[in-house]
Amino acid sequence: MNTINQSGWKPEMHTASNTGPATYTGNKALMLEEALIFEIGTSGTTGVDLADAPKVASRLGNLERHRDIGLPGLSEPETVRHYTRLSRQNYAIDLGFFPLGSCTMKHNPRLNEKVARMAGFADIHPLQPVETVQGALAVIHELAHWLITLTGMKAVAMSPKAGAHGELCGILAIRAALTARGDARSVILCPESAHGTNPATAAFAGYAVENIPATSEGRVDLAALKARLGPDVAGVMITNPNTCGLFERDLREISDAVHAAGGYVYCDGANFNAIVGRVRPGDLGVDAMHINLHKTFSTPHGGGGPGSGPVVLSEALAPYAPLPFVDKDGDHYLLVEEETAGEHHESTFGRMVAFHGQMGMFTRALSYIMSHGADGLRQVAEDAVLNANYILRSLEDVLEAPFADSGPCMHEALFSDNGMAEGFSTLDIAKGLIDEGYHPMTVYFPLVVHGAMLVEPTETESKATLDQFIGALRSVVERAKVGDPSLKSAPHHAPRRRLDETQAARKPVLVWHEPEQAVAAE
Amino acid sequence: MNTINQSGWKPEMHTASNTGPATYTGNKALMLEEALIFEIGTSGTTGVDLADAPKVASRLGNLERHRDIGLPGLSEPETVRHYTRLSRQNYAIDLGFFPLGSCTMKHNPRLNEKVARMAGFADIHPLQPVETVQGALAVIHELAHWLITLTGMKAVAMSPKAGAHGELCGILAIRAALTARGDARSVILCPESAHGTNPATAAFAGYAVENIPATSEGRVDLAALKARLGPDVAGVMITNPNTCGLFERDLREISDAVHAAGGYVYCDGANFNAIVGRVRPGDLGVDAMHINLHKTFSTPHGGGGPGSGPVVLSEALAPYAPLPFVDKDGDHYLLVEEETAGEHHESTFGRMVAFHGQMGMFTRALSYIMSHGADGLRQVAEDAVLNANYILRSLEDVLEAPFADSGPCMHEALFSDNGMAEGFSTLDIAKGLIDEGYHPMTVYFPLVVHGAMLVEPTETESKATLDQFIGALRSVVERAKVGDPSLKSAPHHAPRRRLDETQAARKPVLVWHEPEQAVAAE
Amino acid sequence: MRYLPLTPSDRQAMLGVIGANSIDDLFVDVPVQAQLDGPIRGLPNHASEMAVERHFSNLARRNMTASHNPFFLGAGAYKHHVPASVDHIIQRGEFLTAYTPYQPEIAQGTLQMLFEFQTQVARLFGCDVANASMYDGSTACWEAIGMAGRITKRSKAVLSSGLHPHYVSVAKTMAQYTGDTLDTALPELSAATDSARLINAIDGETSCVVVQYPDILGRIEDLSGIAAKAHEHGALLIAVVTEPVALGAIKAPGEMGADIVVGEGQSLGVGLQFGGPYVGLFACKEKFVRQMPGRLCGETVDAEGKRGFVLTLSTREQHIRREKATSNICTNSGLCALAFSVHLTLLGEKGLRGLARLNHTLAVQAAERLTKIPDVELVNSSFFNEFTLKLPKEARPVVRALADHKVLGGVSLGRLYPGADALSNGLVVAVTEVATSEDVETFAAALQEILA
Amino acid sequence: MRYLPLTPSDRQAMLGVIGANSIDDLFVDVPVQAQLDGPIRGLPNHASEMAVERHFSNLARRNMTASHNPFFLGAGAYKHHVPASVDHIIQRGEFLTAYTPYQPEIAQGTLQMLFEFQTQVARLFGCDVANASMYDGSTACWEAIGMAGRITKRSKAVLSSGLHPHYVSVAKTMAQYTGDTLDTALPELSAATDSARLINAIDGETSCVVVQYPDILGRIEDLSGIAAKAHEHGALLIAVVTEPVALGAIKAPGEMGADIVVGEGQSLGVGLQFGGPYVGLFACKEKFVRQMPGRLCGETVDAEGKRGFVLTLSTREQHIRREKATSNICTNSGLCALAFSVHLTLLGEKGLRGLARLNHTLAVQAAERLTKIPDVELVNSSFFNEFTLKLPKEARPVVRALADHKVLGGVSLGRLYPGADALSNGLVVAVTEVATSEDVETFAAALQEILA
Ligand SMILES: Cc1ncc(COP(=O)(O)O)c(C=O)c1O
Ligand SMILES: Cc1ncc(COP(=O)(O)O)c(C=O)c1O
Repeated sequence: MNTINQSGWKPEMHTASNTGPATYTGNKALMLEEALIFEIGTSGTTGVDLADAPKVASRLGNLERHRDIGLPGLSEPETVRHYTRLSRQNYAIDLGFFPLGSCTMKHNPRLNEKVARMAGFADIHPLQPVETVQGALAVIHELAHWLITLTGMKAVAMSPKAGAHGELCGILAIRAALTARGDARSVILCPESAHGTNPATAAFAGYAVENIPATSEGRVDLAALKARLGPDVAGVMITNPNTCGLFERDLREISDAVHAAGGYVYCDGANFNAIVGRVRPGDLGVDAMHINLHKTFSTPHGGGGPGSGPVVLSEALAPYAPLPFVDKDGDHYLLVEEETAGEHHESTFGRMVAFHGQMGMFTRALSYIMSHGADGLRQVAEDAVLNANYILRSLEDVLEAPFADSGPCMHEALFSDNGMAEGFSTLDIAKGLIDEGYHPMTVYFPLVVHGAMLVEPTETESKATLDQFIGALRSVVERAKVGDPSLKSAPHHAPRRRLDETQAARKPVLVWHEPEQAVAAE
Repeated sequence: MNTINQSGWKPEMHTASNTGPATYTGNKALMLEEALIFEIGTSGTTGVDLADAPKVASRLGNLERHRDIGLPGLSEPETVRHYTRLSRQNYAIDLGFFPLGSCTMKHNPRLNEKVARMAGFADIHPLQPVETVQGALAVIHELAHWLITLTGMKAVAMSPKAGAHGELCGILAIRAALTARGDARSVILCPESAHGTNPATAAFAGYAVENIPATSEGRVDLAALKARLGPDVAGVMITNPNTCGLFERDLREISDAVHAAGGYVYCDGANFNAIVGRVRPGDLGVDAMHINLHKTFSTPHGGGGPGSGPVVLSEALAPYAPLPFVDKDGDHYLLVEEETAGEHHESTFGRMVAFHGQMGMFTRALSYIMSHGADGLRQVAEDAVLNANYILRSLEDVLEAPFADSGPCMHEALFSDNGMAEGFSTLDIAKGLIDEGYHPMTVYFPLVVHGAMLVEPTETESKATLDQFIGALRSVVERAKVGDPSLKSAPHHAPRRRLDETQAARKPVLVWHEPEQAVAAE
Repeated sequence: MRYLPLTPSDRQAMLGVIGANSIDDLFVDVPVQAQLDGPIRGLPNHASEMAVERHFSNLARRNMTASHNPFFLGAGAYKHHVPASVDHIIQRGEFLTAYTPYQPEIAQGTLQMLFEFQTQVARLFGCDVANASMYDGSTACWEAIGMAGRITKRSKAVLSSGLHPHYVSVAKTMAQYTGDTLDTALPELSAATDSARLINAIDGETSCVVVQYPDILGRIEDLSGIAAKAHEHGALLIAVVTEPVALGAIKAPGEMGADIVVGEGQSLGVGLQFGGPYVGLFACKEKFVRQMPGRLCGETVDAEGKRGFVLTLSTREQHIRREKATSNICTNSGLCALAFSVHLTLLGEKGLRGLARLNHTLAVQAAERLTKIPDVELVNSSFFNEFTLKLPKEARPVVRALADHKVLGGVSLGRLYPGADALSNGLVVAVTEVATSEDVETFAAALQEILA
Repeated sequence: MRYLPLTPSDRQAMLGVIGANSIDDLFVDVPVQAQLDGPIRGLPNHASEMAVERHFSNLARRNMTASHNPFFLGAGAYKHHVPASVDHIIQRGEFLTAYTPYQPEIAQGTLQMLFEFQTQVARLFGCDVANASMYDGSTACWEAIGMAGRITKRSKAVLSSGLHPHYVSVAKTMAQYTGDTLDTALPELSAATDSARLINAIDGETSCVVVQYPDILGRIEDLSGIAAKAHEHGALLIAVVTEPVALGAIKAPGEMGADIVVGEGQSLGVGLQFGGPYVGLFACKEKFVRQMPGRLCGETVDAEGKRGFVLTLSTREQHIRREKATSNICTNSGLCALAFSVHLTLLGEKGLRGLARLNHTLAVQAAERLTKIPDVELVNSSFFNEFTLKLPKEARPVVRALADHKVLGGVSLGRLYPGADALSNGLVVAVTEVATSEDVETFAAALQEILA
């Protein structure tokens, strides 16, 4: 393949690039070094003007602060520049392809940002009288309706704050349902390929976690699972599509078996993007599933959140949903909180957060969902799956794809690093991709594959982007196969070279300290 | 001086930086190549969804378009990425120091952006009934009041769209005033150091332009000017502070002489930032002066506009101000347009633009002005002048400062490139600064100084920023003095190396054309 | 003050380096009588961000907005839905807070965008080349007249009566000083334009004919006949487009022989903003390029041979050519050009044509509905998204009465042509994709009530 | 569909490469019975951006906003003026659309920001270290209780009656499953807190005492006595701060001996947002760092020796430690942490202290004004910007009646403690810099009228 890059000139692979001299400032034209606020700010500077405070007798109970806090201030110009410079040291979807498997890094429409910032949503207090927030409650109710309908479930708990929090909600609902029938079970089953939050959640909720074996094709081993079911098993946690990118064909049968054994089925819905509009988890017997609004429904990931993890629930688990929730009585929206729950919802397992969940994410997600509609969401799943399969099939000749024969992949393509030159691994490929202008795929997850590389393109990438990426990954892999030493020291063009994570962990420096006074003038 | 840069590590000047291999994509990590929309878009793609258009009989007068326009479309994700990538190839104030002399590149507060976007200002039509736009007219009126008061003038014409347009407004007012008294004069005097818009404007308004000589200290030669005045001179255009960064000490005397000779004084107010709140041009006998709201009052420059150039007018010129303008009658704001002008304002010289001027800039400028207040604006001038003098005095040992002995500079410091190694000039210093992470100063303007470098720091820069810049410029100048060949080929780290401007002008390619079909498959 | 980073001790240290005792030492060149001794009296001092924001939101609330009321104004400024991503992009600091791209190595973002903009404008207008923007449509129009004068070395311009009256005023103002003569006329409230008058007026003295397309009353006509006559006499045809969305549905002026096509770009990306900032579009035939006003961005290569862009042909411009420049324009309308270009990129061929179709359809439906009101007549035989109604009474007070009904119901010809009695019953109504059928109903009901 | 770049011909070509006939071929692993045959019925199809925006603005208009009405709600969420530059910065695509910084070489922006945030939080709380954020104050609070359990290997937590009742509910919910026991109580409408109860309850079984500062009624008290008693028995003191602005005026909990300090960061930078997303703050003593939940950012160097930042100590976390992790948290509240950090950087020491002073002053003045109303009493002897009034009648209906007067007049204890009759006349009133003296007057007049 003789792909030329899109800008119309053909890069010459063998010319060394730009070897300009080091600079006095340490900057490199548009790539600017930036010190910490503690190094550039002062306690006397502020970027905020305040009205004068008239003098009054203090009522602070003799607890006036005397010690300095130690907070540096910056003027507004310095502040804007500081964070602008920092931002430019980040990769992001807005910049380019970000195929981080399991993370569904899709385009974040700016309409959603605009909607979320309408004063009617952004500037209302969670404890206002419900008569004054009917529009906000309507948003929650409408979104809930979409989520229930898209998943074919009975109810939805809107308050969980992210996927892992949603898992906790689901597992607590399971535990509450078991408790309600006086059935104290102690084990949750969970595949080894599961995301770390699954076992962590189960343990947090007081369960022992046991492994579900997998088949060689990368799916749950139905027979082995069935064999393990019994009166101690509270439930199973299954990811579908799973973290190897495969649809769990047997999920309906698994659900039936688990139910027959008195347990419940939790489905990790992080990968719902692959099937939205094509499959309803409710039809597969799922009892609870969280939906990462920050994945499938495109609320921005923000460099690590906030997210939102509503949990859809089956008829069996719905009675145990947490408070508060929104209900509708004719044209009037109600907020069911502790005081009113008694009448409506006495079996709730309790409360997960102070207020009503991630309102700012609900507006965004609903805006996204309405924009796509039922037809568009189905197209989302189809294009996401199409893009992933295109990557899988375009690269399986150079990269080992351990489950290539297990059928089409869903939203993500999984590769291993078998076959690289001695000493070269997934890490080197990832760092090589950084130089090429990409965010690397998810690496070393799932744990079941050697040097896993999990590539999730999502539906918001064009074919041209995929083609360029395929070419670039192919080129990097070829360098890894021949043991190109320059790959071993990649990235070369990023704001930093490889960072020393061992040193960071050995003697953690988690906050800034004033440097020791220099011993004497130099 | 042993300045270490702010990020806490000391760059080693002699280690060559980052010499990573060229990449397959041509990208360098976060510095991404981006093709033209014509190369990546297609005519069948769109990033906008529309409601369906019901069928109706066309009323287009048989002029239906049949030919394709040839407009490529991009989906929204591609669009956001395209422009985000392009943006990252720009330098900007938000990124760093931008000391472009005569341009007053100061911080652009985001409050002003927010205010300008309020629906009550952004979403009203210029021809709505005046009863429905009272708040908008109030903004124009309030800003007019500030501008008049800050300059000590009689009136202000708000409609000019930028500085040059304001110059035209002022010169047309002068011409109208002369015409009104039946005095046809033909010459405008203008110093050689003036900005190109000054002579261009005078010529556009039908005047011959003649040079005003300067003294060796960089100011208008009062005696020579006086000698030239006479019945053919319509007026003078003087920039104060002037483009050498100096205050025109004799402006009051110049005004008196011009007035005595029957002419008018136009002042180019591009450099008003240096004196706002400390000097009122009205006190110096000025008849007309434009104010670049996009300089002194911080409306963002936007990569080349929009600007806004209101013109303050003396008592003598106020009657000739253009239409439309805003007036106030009790609590009610009026818009004086053609129909009503008869009664109020019969001597107007006419209309300069379709509507009422740059409303979006008025809101921003008024927000900026109110934020500073009378005290803050005075501080603006003082800090701007302080910063410029600090630069002047910190660099005059390494760079020739031709007017260093003419007194303190105002808002900008002027240097020449005398003393560099053979073949090294201002251009090389400018390109060297790019690698250091700065936008270069204004170069080769004003024309009166050899290889002029005009450095305008503005008041929104910190001392730390100035110190680092001084160190960096010093280091670049030292390289230019010793003839460092790597400086000759700077910039090395920018998205592009030096661009071939001669080729661009010789055979201009101003629009994109489909490339010729490749002759055969490669 | 939140925008000023210098601390009192910084100021002291810096004065020390300069060798000054106080800041006053730096203002010694200002004559004593002109020195102000403190903040100007009678003006308020600095205010917090919150206080300033409140002041503006109180003023903003006194305006009746296009988005919260049925809205039908046009006449040179149109309300279209602008995608949220447009505003996001123009707020990127790297676009918003950059200067004119004088240092191309670190301004490729602005430059490439301008190159794309120029190409989009040229294609939309059916011309060879376009510049990087003018202030607005009205100044682009008079710059075009000036350019035609330079090219033809003649000074008589013939202006269509369908040209926006404010554009005519601007041209008249300039003509007072440049010595051009303008042949103008008032429009008539009829379906026919004055193209016969124009064709008659063209002679060997004529530098250009200026025709708006669609015109101020919304009428559309073929420009080919005028172009032919103009070219026959060595004159240029200047077409003026105030609603570029129309060109998604109708022929480009360049296709019909226009030599220079100028326009107002506000309707794509920019928004209403009470009249400004807007963006002037300016395109022409390749052969006239060296007479064009304004900035031009051109393609070139860098020292490594990579494609790049620069401002070019600046020998036409004031900073090089000074009093001999083709225009005095310097700062233009870069960020609005970006907004225009982003919106047009989002639309693409398909979207622009769909948008134009939708506008036209809704306008046709609205015209039908409004002319059902007794004694309300449609003036136009052709139109795109804007048409003129003849009311049974003076339109200007009707528009005010409509505003009392919370309907922004078009622009009266009385507002545009004060004193022209023959036009005073005319109401220009624009209908874009933002008008819902309920909006049209509300408008019709209010109009009927007011006229009853 | 505007967000989907694949064209029909792209799809066809790609299916060809894959070797599939149709998209259905890629869903063969879905059992036939579970395959939907088309878009789900009963749901609308895709909508234009304009239509969606209109839908939301109609809903938004049905809410009464804090900025357009006199506003006095607090109780765990506070309205402060957030500078416009904060929102500008968090909308930078490079922050907004980045993932958790797993590839540090191209995530230094997020990482350095987190390092700065951690330092700011640690200093504000008077602690050694802080993490990179939790979901919100309430989840941070129960994570702290869990952490104290891990550290002390005990399971009895004593909760102050001044702890936000929703935080208590969350902790109770979790305790059902973790086997912790919680010693809780309802607050009393009095100036005195229940610190005596807490001190009495601490014994050798106690893992921690949890005290809110200022508490739910706005009261402030010295925590040193509780800390001393807790430490004496090997228990930890957890302080909970729901209004971090207070710490600009009063001592940090860390100064008074708190071992873990958690809080809700919403009041700086984040805004009200009807309850979320917010940002949980989490700080503690250095020695407990390996028991902390959540992400931590640490300093290190790169291969060239340049300073850089990475996520660190991830052996505490779920993705490494799985069922043995200190928490299951993964996605946290990064962008809100950024907003918090930017706002605090703008304020700095000087601004935060000034803001705190202003809040306190306005609250003192409002308390004076409101207690002039007959039969309205101030419960607190100490407070920062929030205090509790005892009304002569049940407060909950009064709050609703105030809303009818267009005043958002505080949070009733009836809303927070349904069924607790002894509290039902209590009204918690927060007064920040956004409340003008006219707002206070309007509130007082309306309250007087309602109570009359
Ligand atoms: C498969 C899977 N499950 C669960 C999660 C946890 O979701 P969150 O990060 O929203 O808590 C993730 C997110 O990374 C995931 O990929
Ligand atoms: C001294 C001077 N005069 C006039 C102008 C022209 O102003 P504008 O660009 O706003 O038209 C400039 C701007 O560059 C200038 O620096």
